[in-house]
Amino acid sequence: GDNEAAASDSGGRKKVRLTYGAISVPKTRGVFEKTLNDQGIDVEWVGPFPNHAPTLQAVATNTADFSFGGSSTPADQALLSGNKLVYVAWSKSTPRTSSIIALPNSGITGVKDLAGKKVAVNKAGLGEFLLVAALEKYNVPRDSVTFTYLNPPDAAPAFGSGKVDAWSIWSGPLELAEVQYGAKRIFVDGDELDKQIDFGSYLVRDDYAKKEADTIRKVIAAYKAEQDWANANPAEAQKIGNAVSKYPQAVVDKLVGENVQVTWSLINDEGIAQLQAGADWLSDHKVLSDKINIADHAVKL
Amino acid sequence: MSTVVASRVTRRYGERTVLDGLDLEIERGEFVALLGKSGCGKTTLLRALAGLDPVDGGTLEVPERRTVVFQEHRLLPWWKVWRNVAIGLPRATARARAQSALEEVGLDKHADAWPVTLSGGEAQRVALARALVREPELLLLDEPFAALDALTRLRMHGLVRDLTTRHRPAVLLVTHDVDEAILLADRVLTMRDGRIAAAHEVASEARDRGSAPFAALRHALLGELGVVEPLEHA
Amino acid sequence: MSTVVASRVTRRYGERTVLDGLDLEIERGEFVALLGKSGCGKTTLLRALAGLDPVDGGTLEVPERRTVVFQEHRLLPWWKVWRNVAIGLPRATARARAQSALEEVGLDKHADAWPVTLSGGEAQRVALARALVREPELLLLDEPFAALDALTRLRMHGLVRDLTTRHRPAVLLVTHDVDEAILLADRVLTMRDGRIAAAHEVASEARDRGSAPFAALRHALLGELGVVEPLEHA
Amino acid sequence: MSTTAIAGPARTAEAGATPPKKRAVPYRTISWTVPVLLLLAWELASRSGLIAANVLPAPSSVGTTAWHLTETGELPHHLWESVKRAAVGLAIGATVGLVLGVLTGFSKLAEAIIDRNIQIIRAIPFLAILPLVMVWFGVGESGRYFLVALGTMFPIYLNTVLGIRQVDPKLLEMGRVVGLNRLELIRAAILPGALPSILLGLRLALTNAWLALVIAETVGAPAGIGFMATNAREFLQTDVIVLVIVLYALIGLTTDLIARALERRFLAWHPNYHGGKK
Amino acid sequence: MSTTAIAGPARTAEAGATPPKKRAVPYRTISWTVPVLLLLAWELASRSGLIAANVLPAPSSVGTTAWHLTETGELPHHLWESVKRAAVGLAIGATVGLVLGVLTGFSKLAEAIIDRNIQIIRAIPFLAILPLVMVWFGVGESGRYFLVALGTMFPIYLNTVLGIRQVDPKLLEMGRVVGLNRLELIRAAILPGALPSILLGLRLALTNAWLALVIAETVGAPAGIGFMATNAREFLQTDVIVLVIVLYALIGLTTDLIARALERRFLAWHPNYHGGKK
Ligand SMILES: Nc1ncnc2c1ncn2[C@@H]1O[C@H](COP(=O)(O)OP(=O)(O)OP(=O)(O)O)[C@@H](O)[C@H]1O
Ligand SMILES: Nc1ncnc2c1ncn2[C@@H]1O[C@H](COP(=O)(O)OP(=O)(O)OP(=O)(O)O)[C@@H](O)[C@H]1O
Ligand SMILES: [Mg+2]
Ligand SMILES: [Mg+2]
Repeated sequence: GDNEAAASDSGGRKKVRLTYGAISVPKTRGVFEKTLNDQGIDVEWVGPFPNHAPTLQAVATNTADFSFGGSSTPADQALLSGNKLVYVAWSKSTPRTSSIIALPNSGITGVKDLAGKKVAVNKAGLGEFLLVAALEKYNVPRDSVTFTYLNPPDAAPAFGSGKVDAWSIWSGPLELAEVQYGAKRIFVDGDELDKQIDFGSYLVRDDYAKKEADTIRKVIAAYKAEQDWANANPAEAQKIGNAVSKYPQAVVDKLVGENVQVTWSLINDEGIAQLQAGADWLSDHKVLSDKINIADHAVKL
Repeated sequence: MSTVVASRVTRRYGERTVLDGLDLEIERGEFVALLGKSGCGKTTLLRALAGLDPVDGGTLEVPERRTVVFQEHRLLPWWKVWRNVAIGLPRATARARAQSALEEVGLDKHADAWPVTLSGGEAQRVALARALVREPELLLLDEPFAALDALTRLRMHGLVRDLTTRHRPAVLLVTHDVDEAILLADRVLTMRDGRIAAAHEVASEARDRGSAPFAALRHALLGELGVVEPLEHA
Repeated sequence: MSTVVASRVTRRYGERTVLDGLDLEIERGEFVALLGKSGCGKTTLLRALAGLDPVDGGTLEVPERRTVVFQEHRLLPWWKVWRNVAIGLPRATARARAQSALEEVGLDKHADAWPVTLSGGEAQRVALARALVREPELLLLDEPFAALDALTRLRMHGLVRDLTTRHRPAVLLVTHDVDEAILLADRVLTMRDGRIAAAHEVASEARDRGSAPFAALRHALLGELGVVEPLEHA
Repeated sequence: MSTTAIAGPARTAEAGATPPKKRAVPYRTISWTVPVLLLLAWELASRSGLIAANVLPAPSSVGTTAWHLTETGELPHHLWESVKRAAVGLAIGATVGLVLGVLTGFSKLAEAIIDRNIQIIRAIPFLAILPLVMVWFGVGESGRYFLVALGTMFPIYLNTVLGIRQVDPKLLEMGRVVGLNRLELIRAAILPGALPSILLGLRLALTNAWLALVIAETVGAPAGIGFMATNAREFLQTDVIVLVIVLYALIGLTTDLIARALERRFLAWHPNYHGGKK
Repeated sequence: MSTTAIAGPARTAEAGATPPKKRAVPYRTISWTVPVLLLLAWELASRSGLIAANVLPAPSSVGTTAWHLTETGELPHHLWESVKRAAVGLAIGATVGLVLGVLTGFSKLAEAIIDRNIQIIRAIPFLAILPLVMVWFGVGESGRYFLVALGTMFPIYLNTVLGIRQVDPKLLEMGRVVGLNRLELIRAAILPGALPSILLGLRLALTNAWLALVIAETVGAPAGIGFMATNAREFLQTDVIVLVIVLYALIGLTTDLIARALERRFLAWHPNYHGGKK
């Protein structure tokens, strides 16, 4: 590729182009950048991006070097579509708070009550998987429930104004809905399911992975350090995020109180196995268009 | 009692007063010709009578059913000639009436032509046909024969005269042709300084081009319009 | 050698042949008037000479510098009157030349008016001024005086005659006024069936309205146009 | 000073069998040549590897994808859903736009009441009001119809007003003096005069309809080519992304052909559209 | 048959000091009344609890939000970024649209080469080509300029072509016979004649510019009101969502005022725009 120029500066310094989302603790705190600078790596921030898919595209088309640590599902599909990307890091989180929620006066108290109702989910994302898994677990036929595909920004008003009966959603909007609309959790991922389906992930171009293994290791280590800091200082981390999200204090308190721990690691055997299990579930449920072998698309560094 | 009564009509454009306390009456069935210099306000008066422009002062009484032949033909370019003539007529008889009106102006062959394909004089005749096919109580004609050759013009004169004797509308004809005014009108007016400057009843003897009264009236009118012409050959 | 040579010019619209092997020559400085029935093809010929329409057959030779006064005024509504006259003139002198041309047609006061505010005759005069301010080798006039009153018309005649004696362009004037044709032209043509049907040289004695040659030529021309008029009073 | 220059456009050397009036440019040939050439160039560039497949797949491979999706019935299904939505929304939007446009163009009072509000509202991008649409209409079809109607109404409104403004006031006067009532006047003088402009409004509206659908179909729609596009974007399925773009291009082409046919039909009288001399 | 009916419009009973020519409708008053009333109604509905604040906050609370964001400098920053992008993109798009439009309107050959391609390309919604834009331009400003230019170019192109088509061919002939060259003809007859239509194209283009920005600023833009809107949507900040909508409305209002001023300036001659009698 022609990314030599982008990857290395004069004087042996490297440059990495990192994508970021609207909320980015590493970018905001500045520690991350300094750490890398000290190791001879300059950081160029590209973004912000609303979700994982466009960052994958930015990486695939060599306008950035790292995707932004987002959901593994679009990554799997992008790989199936022939993009030359590889997994270099993955994360798991505990507790898994993603939930299906309903309004208190909706008469829905459990998954079984969803039959005949409209549920908002994000298409082919965490929300949809959770709903599918929940229905399976409680033996509710899938076609008795109307899957209403809505991205979180559109789902919230629809849910709040009663245009949909329930909402399958992750942390953040979840707590906000609880505070604003008084929503109740009727199915919580970590409590009810034994497996994680969707993981956090970093991907790079495969040629980049071959040539810049060292840089990648340093970048991922820096990311991991940031995450460890956030795990240890949930209140401060939330504060950084909230400068952008501007959630009411009650929501922030709730988020801090949940104390979600996210663990990043470079791709390892466990990562491959977990990602594979998640991908298999997705393929079995026709979310992914085909079977995928994660090991072929992962680089252990 | 007159069909058209305009009294002390005033019309200003900015500083300029184009109609300045003008008085005019036209009886039912009367044919009045209006002469005047270019820009003296003939069209302005006609438009006021047609109810197209407001006036700045004075009163106007005109019948409901008026028709105007404008100085330009004003045919709808997107309608064929016959539909332009038939515009606003009841559907059932529209085509037939339009066709016969077109025949009268010598354009029956052009009934299905687009207006853009007409020559200047043809378009003017279509506009005339459009006005004549209705039966107005007041017919306002703004130089309807200007673009016509001598022969066609004579035929159109005959046509208008026929119609007016049949339906007896009040007619106001603006023209620049003094002969035409004398030959067609019962009364010839000249306009100046925003008013009717002079009025001449046309005696029936004066309708003969070769006659002395014709020559005299012609001379008088040309004089009022500022043209001095030798009278000797009359 | 002639400035304008048209030979065997043919022009068809669909089935209809409007110009049918027409021949015409005009010399430098010659003033030719063209008479003919409404719709006989005068404008079509003029447009062909102006180079605006192609012909279906025959050859045309015309000078490069031509100007046309169309049957309609064709003023640009978005330009004030004086700019309409000055259109295409070199900037430096444009305003002054336009102003003096407008003065000649009696409209210097309207120099800064919008064209929509002009009366029919005023617009026609502006169009005339626009043509005269240029100094063409061929001047094509399509009924330029039709909307003018008698006095204004006489003044415009004088103007055109002045210009033609000064710059000696070839002139082709389409008109419906037989008197006008005789008084202005060196040669009067009548058109019929898509050709020049007759040509009359105008002797200088015939330019006097009261004279016998005038009356005779007038009678002849009206006859060619199909109008039979008593000759006795001449 | 040359006395007998031969004027360019008037020169006709003994015109014989073929009159020189015929249009010199074979319009159709040229106008189809360019798109076809572009397509060929694209295919060649792809095959030769000049363009990487994951950046822009070759037309032939897009064709294959299209064929696959047609066989499974997926593509026709999506297309049909979108066409249905576009048609319904457009019908509503065009009607509202036309009626409001005629009112505004016709009456000063109506203009005073309507126009400024429309100018304000139309500045708001659909995307920005998506959450509100959700609240007002829920997630059914009606919200999508609303968005399409909203997107199509404005160009039609604006172009109708423009068209009416440009109708020659002399013709309106003529209509009044021959005694037409308002409705007849609209039918005889205003709509035909405004038609070129209204047809353009329709063209612009159609584009907006598809754009509105791309946005509307990200919300709660289980089908449609906007939905297909969003999905493909989400999953980086370059061939489907490009297929969708090609679909839009084809839709544009069809629209253009239809619009041209309408123009030929309704503007036969117009010298600048087809034929006519003066 | 009544001989002396008094015609409605012509009746003028001894008009005195105030001539009856004056416009009956106080246009300005009415045209501002409606938006202001709507605003008041909204505020009242919100205060009275008819509309829940988390669905649609009151204008006053939106005002407060706006004030806050202005104090922190956030709002001016976003606005400035977007305005800059809109201006640059529009300048490019308008120029291209105008030039291509003039070519197409003027020459059959140019039309044959250009028109169909544009009709095809303009049917493709921006949103659908966002991925390609990223491929072509990366995530920098240039891609955003491109999207805005793309969105603005088409209405200007189409309306320019329409405007030129509607220029009276008689005036073009006149231009030719007084010896204007092509450029003079464009300046004297074509552009002024096409101007109402071109100005409308500009109005439509401005809307498209903002829409294009909403879309362009969802990807990789660290500022801009589209970015602000996306963020607000993402984090369900209803007051900011509504603030952004209000901002767009104000932009629409300003645009309309500017467009009207331009029309007043350039279309003074046009009887249907301002004054004029016949
Ligand atoms: N584009 C066209 N298509 C078909 N017929 C046409 C077209 N243009 C003109 N004609 C016809 O050709 C004939 C000659 O038209 P032309 O304008 O030359 O007449 P003219 O002699 O100037 O008449 P006028 O004195 O009334 O102006 C007319 O009958 C007219 O209807
Ligand atoms: N809207 C207007 N604004 C300003 N002046 C106007 C307007 N309309 C007409 N005029 C002026 O009023 C005068 C009278 O115009 P009008 O059209 O009545 O003349 P006319 O007698 O019909 O002349 P013609 O015989 O040339 O047609 C003219 O000098 C004209 O310039
Ligand atoms: Mg007049
Ligand atoms: Mg003619």
